[in-house]
Amino acid sequence: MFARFGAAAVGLSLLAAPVHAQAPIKIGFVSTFSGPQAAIGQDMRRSVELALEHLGGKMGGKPVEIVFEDDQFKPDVGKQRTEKLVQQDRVNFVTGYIWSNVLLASFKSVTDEADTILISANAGPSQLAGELCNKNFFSTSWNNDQTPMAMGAYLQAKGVKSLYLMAGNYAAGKDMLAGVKRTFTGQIVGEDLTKWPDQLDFSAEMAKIRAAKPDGIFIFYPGAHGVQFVQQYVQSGLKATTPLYQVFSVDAITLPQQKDLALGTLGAQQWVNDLPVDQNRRYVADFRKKHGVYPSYYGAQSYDSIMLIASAVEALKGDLSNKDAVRAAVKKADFKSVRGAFSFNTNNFPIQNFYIQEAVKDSDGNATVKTIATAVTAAKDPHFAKCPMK
Amino acid sequence: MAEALLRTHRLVKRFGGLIATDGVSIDVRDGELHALIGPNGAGKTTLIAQLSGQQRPDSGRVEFDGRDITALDMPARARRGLTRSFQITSVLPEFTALQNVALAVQAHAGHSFRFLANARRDRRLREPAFAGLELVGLGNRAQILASSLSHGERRQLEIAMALAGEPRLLLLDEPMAGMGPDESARMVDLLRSLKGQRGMLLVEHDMDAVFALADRISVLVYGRVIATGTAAEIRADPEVRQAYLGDDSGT
Amino acid sequence: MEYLILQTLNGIQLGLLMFLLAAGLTLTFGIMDLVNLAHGSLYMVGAYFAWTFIAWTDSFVLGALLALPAALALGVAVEMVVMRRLYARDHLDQVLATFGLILFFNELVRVVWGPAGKSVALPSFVAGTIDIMPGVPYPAYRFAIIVVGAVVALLLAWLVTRTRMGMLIRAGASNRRMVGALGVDIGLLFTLVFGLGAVFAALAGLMAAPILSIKIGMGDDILILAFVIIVIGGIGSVKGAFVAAMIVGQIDIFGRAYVPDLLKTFLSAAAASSAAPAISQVLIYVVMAAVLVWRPTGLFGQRS
Amino acid sequence: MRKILASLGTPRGLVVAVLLLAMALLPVIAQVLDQRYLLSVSTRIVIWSIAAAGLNIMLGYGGMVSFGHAVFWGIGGYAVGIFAHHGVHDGWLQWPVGIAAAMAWATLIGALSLRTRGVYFIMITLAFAQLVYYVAVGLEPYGADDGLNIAGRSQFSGLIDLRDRGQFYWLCFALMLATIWFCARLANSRFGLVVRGAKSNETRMAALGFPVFRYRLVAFAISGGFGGLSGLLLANHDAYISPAMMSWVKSGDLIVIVVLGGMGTVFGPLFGTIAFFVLEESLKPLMDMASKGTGEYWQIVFGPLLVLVALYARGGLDSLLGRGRARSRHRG
Repeated sequence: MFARFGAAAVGLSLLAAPVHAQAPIKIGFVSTFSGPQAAIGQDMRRSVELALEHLGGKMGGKPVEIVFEDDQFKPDVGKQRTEKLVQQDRVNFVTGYIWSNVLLASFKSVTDEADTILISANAGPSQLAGELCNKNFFSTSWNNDQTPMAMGAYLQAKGVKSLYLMAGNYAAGKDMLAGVKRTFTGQIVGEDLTKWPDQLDFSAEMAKIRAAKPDGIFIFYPGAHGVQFVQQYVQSGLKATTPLYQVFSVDAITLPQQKDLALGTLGAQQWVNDLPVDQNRRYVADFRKKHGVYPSYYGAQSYDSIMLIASAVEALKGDLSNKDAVRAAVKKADFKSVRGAFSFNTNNFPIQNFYIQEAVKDSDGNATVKTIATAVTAAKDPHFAKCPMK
Repeated sequence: MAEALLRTHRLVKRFGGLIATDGVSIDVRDGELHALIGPNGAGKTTLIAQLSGQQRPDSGRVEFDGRDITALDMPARARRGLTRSFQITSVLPEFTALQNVALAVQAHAGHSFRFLANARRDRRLREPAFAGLELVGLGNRAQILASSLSHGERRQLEIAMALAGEPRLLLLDEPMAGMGPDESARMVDLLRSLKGQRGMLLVEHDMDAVFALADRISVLVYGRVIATGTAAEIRADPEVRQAYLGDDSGT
Repeated sequence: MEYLILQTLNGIQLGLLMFLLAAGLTLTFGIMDLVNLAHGSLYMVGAYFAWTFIAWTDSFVLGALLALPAALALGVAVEMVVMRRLYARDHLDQVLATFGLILFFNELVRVVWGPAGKSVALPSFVAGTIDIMPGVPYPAYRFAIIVVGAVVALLLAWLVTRTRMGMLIRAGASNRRMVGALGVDIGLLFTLVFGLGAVFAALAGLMAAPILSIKIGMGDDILILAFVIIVIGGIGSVKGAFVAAMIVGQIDIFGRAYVPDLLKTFLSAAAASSAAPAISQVLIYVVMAAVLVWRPTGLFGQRS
Repeated sequence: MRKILASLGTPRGLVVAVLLLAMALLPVIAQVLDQRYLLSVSTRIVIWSIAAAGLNIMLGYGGMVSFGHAVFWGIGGYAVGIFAHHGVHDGWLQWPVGIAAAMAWATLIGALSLRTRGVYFIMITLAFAQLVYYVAVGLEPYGADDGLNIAGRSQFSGLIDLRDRGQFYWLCFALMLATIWFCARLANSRFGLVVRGAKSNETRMAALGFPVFRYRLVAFAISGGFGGLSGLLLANHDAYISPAMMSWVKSGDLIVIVVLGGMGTVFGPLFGTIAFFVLEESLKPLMDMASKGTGEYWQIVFGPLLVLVALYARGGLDSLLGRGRARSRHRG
């Protein structure tokens, strides 16, 4: 009934070379390619394609086929597309996933039912770092708590006395605020969880912030919401009096829109485009050459996920028949991450540094971020102890 | 004749500044055909709407069978035996003639919270419905969709639906509106055949029909009843002649 | 006191912004009785038009002035291709067809403008703040919204109740044939009115652009809000839409400004901070449901 | 039986018979073809069509455009999810509670919203659905918008194992058949005729003595109950629930399905669901075949397709199989 049509996208090498008799390594990549968040998906896909180029289109001597699937920013669609990847396309690895809810809806179809490895290239809900951790689940990103913890630690060290916290009223928003409160022990003078995902106006909150007179504002508004918040923050005149600190709200996706408005804003991140790592220089330079814009951390994490898979396939010389061996090879994380040092904790989340970045203009006048400090080194997420895997 | 079956006490209905019903007190006796006439805009349809429960009067009272029914809505009044037909044909166009009447039978048969049994094949509904169609002369049109019936047939169908509930009092809002002479004649025959079995309040413009059928006639002008009486009394009433009939329209 | 004044002003400003969003809809939905879910798409495309023209002319005002006729053209095209076939249909057909249009326009924008969002910078004369009281700055652009919103409200009220065109639209919506018999080209009239609705949608889109962000699906966010406002106000009433927008604006602002503190007086801080956003999120839907239960045809709607 | 055999002579009867037979054998077919995904998608189709059949009672038979029907998915789903979260996996408890909760909520919002008509009804049902949606988004103990992973599927005293994909499919299929059967009976019952009559001419029905409101309210409750049933099956299928299952776009999808299949018809909801999923699964690869890379823009084709359905295919797919009963629609 549902004939198997050609895969949505095929590795570049396949176009040039004649079809190999060998079965290709198949990787499924689930992200959002339509709707308001498609810009993130585009950044991720570009990075995946770049990674494949850097690999010469091959892993362990075998051709690579990547099947991109659109989750439409909906958990049930994401799950359905994921099922297609493992049940119909029978991919060897599944990766991608921007959203916690899409990942939580989908992961069991991969890790449990298909006994296949899933590598999250962005979403990092606490459940999966803790009690729901899984031998087939790996992350090349972070756990939700970690980035705000890094930011909080930095603000604490910097001597910021009081903060006003704001985020969307949803699970990740609450995680982020909980995260910053783990490490920032100064005064929280106000906290607003705003309507999600369609809050239009922040004027009431701006007035509250003005009345509360905090030393700084901490926000978590990813994507378009970050653009919206920064615009209204600047328009309200608060920028002159109260500095803005953020996680995931000022990045390579949003900066082309925030432009000058965001300059000077500090944020935390485990990867920044100017990190002095060879692999990173190559990734960023080639990405910019190809697309004319900076890659985002979404892209960097996706690039890493492909490189991680490649390292495992190389180590096994393309033989993926022994699942235990595949898991062990992935877990070694024997690849050159664009963020530098990278290893897996017991719960298969990375142990990594977090940096403080500032929004600046580059020499061509483009808004971007640059590293100004290291917030924490070799950080582990706070949930791994709850993970039964040791 | 018997006691008044339907009686109103000083009904008043206003729309903005306009008084559509201005202290109307009329009564309809059991078995009587009481006609309500009046020029366009006299407030006949508004009065029918208040009698049937479609609209609430601003003040005044409606009594049916000795009980105050002013607060009851249309379905509740219908269940007590006060049924109406509409000035603008109102049937269920997507249902056949038979189904239209069968629904009316069903309405009368108690609650309809029966979810599984096929009502279309229910003889308790079909047989009385078919009899009702025969009565109004639509026996051979039972399986035709109401939307495909002619105008006159639809008016007949309405009467059949109104009768199917075995009402004690029938409110007929211009049953002959838009009919040709033949159809009108048939409707007059039909109404005549129904006389004596139940009370009827007939609103009608066709004066031939009214004077031929009515036991009593009330004349409504600007929301007021200016006269009530037999056909002869109404014909002779000077106020009616002046205000409504004029000098040359005794027909 | 100063805080109260500020939040009241925020409420007025938000109410007028919402009225702007709903203004086009009062014409097409309120008066022509067309359930146009794609109204949000016109708002989105209007904002993208504005972005394109602003980038092109390097002027907010010029770009805006070019975007409006472009939106008119788009509205007329949509009306001629799809909408005019829907007037005589039931609401369900209208919902289905315009739902399809939403999907179409969202993808079209992605094809034409790419997936990344856009932003427009404010013209310098409204970029700063104005002190409403000594030491209490208020964004100048929000005043611009207040002005434009008020002007649109007056314009609409005048158009609908005072002009021959407005009379014809209202008459035409309830009785097309009658108006047609008067020798008016009712088809053309409706095309123009729909086009005008698109212009108002685009105006809302470009006015909102510097506060919100221009992105695919931006119309979906405001669509339900705009419908809610019109339904609260009563379909067909410009005054109703205006009053509803102002009420919703104040309720929304005050819900966010005071409910958390109010809850803290009788709930624990933790419970209050999780309950408050839930309450303010659903507040406008509660208001709408309450209004409709109380008055099933809205505040100023015609009673049947 | 004779009637069933006779119906095989009509195009609709034949198509339905072949379709249902294929669906009944689907787990076997999927096994033979080694296509687990086919089974997975088909399970979803069967579950969705239960909700669509429920909505059809409102939309097709009652003429009431409920634009918030996905909320019943949510209620059914959360009933399973919340019980499971607290370690209660007994389906004998979960399922009746889920269905009853959906019916109760339908009754409550119906009592309020059925006072309105037309567009007001569309909007008030949407508003109530949004209300529940946002409450679920803020429902932190149950995962808020991240949703909730369900550790175990509903258990029925060992009678049936829902973890087994084939068994689960057959259960859903049986429930779908029961739903369609019930709806078909309902449509021609005394109750059904009142609801349909009220769609055709509400005032007339009231004049006949029917308290139309009560019948519509019960129709709403029944419709919501099927939504709840579908939702709890969905939760069992996905082993996951989230507020996204009741977003307004999902309510829109359900309306699309009912209209696409043919409103007020017995098998329309099933046809509509199948068509919806086939389009979703095939449009992208088809477009990619036509021109590489265009597939991800499949909604640019799907959207206008809906417009065409609304404009020119008002009888839906069902009408392609010849006319059933005459059907016309009224404005408003």
